Amino acid sequence: MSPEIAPLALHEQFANPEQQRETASLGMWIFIVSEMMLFGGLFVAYTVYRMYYPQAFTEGSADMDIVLGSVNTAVLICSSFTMALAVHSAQMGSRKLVNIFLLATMAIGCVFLVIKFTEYYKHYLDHKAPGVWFDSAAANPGKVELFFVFYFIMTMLHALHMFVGLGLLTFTLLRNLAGKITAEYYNTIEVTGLYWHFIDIIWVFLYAIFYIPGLHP
Amino acid sequence: MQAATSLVPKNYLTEKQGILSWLFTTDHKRIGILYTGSITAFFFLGGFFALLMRLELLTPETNLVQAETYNKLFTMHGIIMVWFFLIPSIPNTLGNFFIPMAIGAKDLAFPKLNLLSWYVFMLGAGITIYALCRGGVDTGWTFYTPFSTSYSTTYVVAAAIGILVNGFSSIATGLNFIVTIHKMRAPGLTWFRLPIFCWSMYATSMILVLATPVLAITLLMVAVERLAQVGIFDPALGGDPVLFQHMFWFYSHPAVYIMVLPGMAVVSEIIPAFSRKPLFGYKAVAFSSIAIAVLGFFVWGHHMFVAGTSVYSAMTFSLLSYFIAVPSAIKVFNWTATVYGGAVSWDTPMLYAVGFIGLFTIGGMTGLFLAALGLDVHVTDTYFVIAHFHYIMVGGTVMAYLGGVHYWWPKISGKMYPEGIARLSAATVFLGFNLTFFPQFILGYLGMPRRYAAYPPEFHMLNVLSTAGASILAVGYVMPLFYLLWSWKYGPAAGPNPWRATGLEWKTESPPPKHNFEVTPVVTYGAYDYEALKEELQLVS
Amino acid sequence: MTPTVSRKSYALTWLGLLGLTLLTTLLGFIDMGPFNMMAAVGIAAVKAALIAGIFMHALFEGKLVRVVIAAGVMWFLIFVIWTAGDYITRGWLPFPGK
Amino acid sequence: MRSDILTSGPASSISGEYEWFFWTMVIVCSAVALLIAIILIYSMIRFHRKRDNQMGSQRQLNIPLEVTWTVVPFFAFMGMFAYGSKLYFDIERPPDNAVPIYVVGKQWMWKLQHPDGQREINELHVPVNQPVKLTMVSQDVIHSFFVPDFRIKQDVLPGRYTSIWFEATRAGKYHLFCAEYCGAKHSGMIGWIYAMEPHDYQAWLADGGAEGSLAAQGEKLFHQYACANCHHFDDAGRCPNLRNLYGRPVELNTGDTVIADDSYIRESILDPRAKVVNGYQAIMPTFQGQLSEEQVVDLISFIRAIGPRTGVEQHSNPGTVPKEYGSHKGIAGPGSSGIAGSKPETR
Repeated sequence: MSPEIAPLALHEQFANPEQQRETASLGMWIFIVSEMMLFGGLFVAYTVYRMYYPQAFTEGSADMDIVLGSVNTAVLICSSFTMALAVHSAQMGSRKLVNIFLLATMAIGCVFLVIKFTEYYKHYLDHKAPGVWFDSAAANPGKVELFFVFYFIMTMLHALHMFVGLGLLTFTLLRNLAGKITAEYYNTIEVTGLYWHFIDIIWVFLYAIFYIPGLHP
Repeated sequence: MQAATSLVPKNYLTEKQGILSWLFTTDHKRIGILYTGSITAFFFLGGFFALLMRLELLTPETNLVQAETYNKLFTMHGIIMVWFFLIPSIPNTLGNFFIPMAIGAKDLAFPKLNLLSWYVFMLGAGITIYALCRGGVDTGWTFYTPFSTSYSTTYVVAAAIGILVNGFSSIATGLNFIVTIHKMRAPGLTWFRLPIFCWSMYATSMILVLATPVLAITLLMVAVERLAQVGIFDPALGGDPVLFQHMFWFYSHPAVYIMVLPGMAVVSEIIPAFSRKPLFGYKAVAFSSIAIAVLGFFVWGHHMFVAGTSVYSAMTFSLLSYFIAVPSAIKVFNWTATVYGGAVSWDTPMLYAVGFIGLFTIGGMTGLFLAALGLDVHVTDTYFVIAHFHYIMVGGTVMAYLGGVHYWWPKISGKMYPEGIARLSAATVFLGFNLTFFPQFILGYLGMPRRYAAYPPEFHMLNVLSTAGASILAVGYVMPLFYLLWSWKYGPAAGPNPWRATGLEWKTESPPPKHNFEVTPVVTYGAYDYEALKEELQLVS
Repeated sequence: MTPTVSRKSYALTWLGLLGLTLLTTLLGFIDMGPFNMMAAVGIAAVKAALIAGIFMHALFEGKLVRVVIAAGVMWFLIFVIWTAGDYITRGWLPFPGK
Repeated sequence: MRSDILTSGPASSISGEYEWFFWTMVIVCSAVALLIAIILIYSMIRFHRKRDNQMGSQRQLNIPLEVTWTVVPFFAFMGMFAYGSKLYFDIERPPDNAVPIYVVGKQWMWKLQHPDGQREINELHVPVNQPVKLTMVSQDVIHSFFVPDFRIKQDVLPGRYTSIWFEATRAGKYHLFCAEYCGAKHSGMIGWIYAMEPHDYQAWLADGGAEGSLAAQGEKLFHQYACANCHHFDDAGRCPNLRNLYGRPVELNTGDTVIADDSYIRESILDPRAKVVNGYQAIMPTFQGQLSEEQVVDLISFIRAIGPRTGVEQHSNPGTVPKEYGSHKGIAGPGSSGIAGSKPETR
């Protein structure tokens, strides 16, 4: 069995590959819904505190660097794009293209994380990291700190999901190099794609609630 | 060795031997047994804490243990019973074992994920046991802030992380069940031919997947607040403690349906089997399970009627809590209608199931008291609430769990349990349970608050009754441990279908082979269709 | 295995997403009072729908996947509406502190 | 308390109504539960399996029956909901002539303050047939003020006021419990409510060592903390005039109008920038951490004393002003129950 025509990895409990593909993508979609509720809890808490302290949250958001934020959003959208192309190439069966796009996705993902951590460091430098390091000249420092508490928790949880995503992408790359991903059986990359696109969706909402409110006075 | 194995029948137990074959199995049946072992251990650990609490409450003063220790006892009793026994009890044991068999599949959709779920469960349990050994937690299983974030000096972060990790094991199981029931049913097994066991397990899995993440994020925020000294829920630093209650109960009320729906699932299997009669109002019972799962997410505010939420939201939650009472009532009426006119046997599973119906009815009706805004003001946070949820959790889920274990014991172990002593233990459990918890309704009405290590002397007599009941209940629970394990070794062999029931799981041998069915069955009849299976089961109407 | 979505639609979606990001940022500079937040979250929702629909093939999957996605969105909305509803309706009825 | 509730009548104005509803529910629910139990046991005996291969009847559907036991419970539950809400309104809505008493819950004790100065620990003496409104706040964790005989309970939150009222109708000594778990001595945070006949109450008042009413204490603090420097009692000063403020609507700079009730004043003392009065600058420093809860209560009593002569205390809704949607109840930190208290200045 040369690696070219990899054995159809049909697990024993499935009747046919179509059923196995649908099961895999349904399973990942249900996991994505549970992740939506995970981030949902944080969005609800943010909404309640934003209703209570609109000025403080606007002040906090004004300290965010909109340039880095929007660049980061564009970066993540590009990585989503390359991920989609990777899945598309897998469906077409051209393994070389899959490798290229997977590497591109991972590279752009790392760019996102680098930008993200420079932002964290910048906040740390001007005393905006919540907890002991926080002090702000704002009139009500407690509530501005609350904004940064949510900013740090939500974006760090998102960054954690990025690291998991990078791990998944590496695993997919290795399977592709081993010839396990073919036009007939490409579950692994499709599921990884779903996960990666979901992380992009979460960032789209994080960008909207953290960077945008502080733009206007 | 070769000669020996040819004598021993090929089934999932004798497929591969040795500890490694158990620790790295992806067979849903073995993972079900692994879970049964773990949760039985936790059940007796939590039960031990409960006994210590009842012994302490024997006298109005705190003389057996100090108040601080009592606080840790009721907290660990709560945490262990809720997350490490009740939630995994029926889904992860009987559900894991029988969902694939009931739908005619070889295994769950994601067998490796199923094994990962058990390891994540044990990891979460390990972290929580670490918190217990380092002195336990004294915040109550509800972790109310700002006490849990700013004033408690115990291992709250360790317990929170342990429960958070346990949450991911629940999500994995829920996800597995939903995909399996959707995608891996045997040919001919349409949704309305599915046994109610699968409907209720499907409803439970919906809640598991949708609610557990909110618990994970809430406990993560408590842990972050304790570690980074930030004020998410602490008013002194700008937070709002009532928001924590919203987020906690958004998970915890659906969680109580995660605990009781599987109980209903098992009872909906036992009642038709031992009445030799199809379940009355199949569609009504099936859709009421889904209705409970969906409505369960709209009612969490009834835990917070006196917590300071707005009157409008309190009224909305009270109204919706009454909406969700309707499906539970429908189920009880349909079970009763099933027993009426059947050929009813008094075997142990049936005793447990009928006990479930009776106690769940009392539990549900006292829920009507708690959902009424005016009544709740007086009885919330008292022993009335303790009795209410123990009637549903212990009177309901634990009896249904024991009933289910006895009902499917022949299929799991291939052996019959001793009927006589089993009925005696069922009667002991029923008697001990009522003696423990009915006096607590009266205590609650008279105003004894919950979580009190010491209480005024006028509540003394009822507490003595309750402690007496608890000791009888303890005996009732220990008995099955012995005679079931005894029957695993020395019990008489049980044929494929000792109860002549109609489920697909009874069509294969006991204990079943590794892939459940030699040839995947084709289903051509309804869920509990005795008429169609009359000849096969040699029944005479 | 014919690919579910052509490369061209992926490219168009990509450009659309970048455009919407620019739009959100520009809209952010205009002070529209409460509508700012609504606009930001609204556009984010459109972008999310684009990503889910095209990049994640949600539009080409079976009915079941779409029900699962709808359930996720609805359950989050239940959580937001009932929790924020409590905070909004405080003080509406003549009960002090409720 | 044990059996005398049934023999000598209700102890508070609402507990009579409570008993009726409670026992009606008990009777209705027990009847239905008994009915189900009887059917179950009857079926278990009457249809006991005779032969091992016996089958039951195969009747499994009866649509009219299903509809009845769906619709009938539904309407019964709606009745319970309706009456439950009515009872809740009676329990939660204080009459206007209620005597204001301030309660401060602290880890494991209750501190109660009467308007004319008496301060009590874990005890409360009230005259019979006189409504009493308790405005409560906690200094640390969440407690819950629970008097079983009066059928009242209300969580006491740190950071904002919550309130409950009762009217004792029978003289006696009643238990006071903390019903929300609050730490090691949660079971020790108990006390007594003494409902006394008027003449006993006067006797108790006479020998109560009150060193001046709360308002007097408040006035002392008003000068001690230099509030008087800004808050002159004319409209000329840089700060809002506090005379005749209590119970009046106040126009904020956000365009919303809130009622100057206890919660608003407490929040304006501890977190002045939360609600700035229209036409004034936000220059008031926060007193969070400098004033104890009791001192805040004294200041509020002082402002109440210099309030309008009629002394009619309005709650958080303006009542008279038509209630348009959200227009004057600023969602952000609603007056009556916003999250007060910001980070103490001295980090």
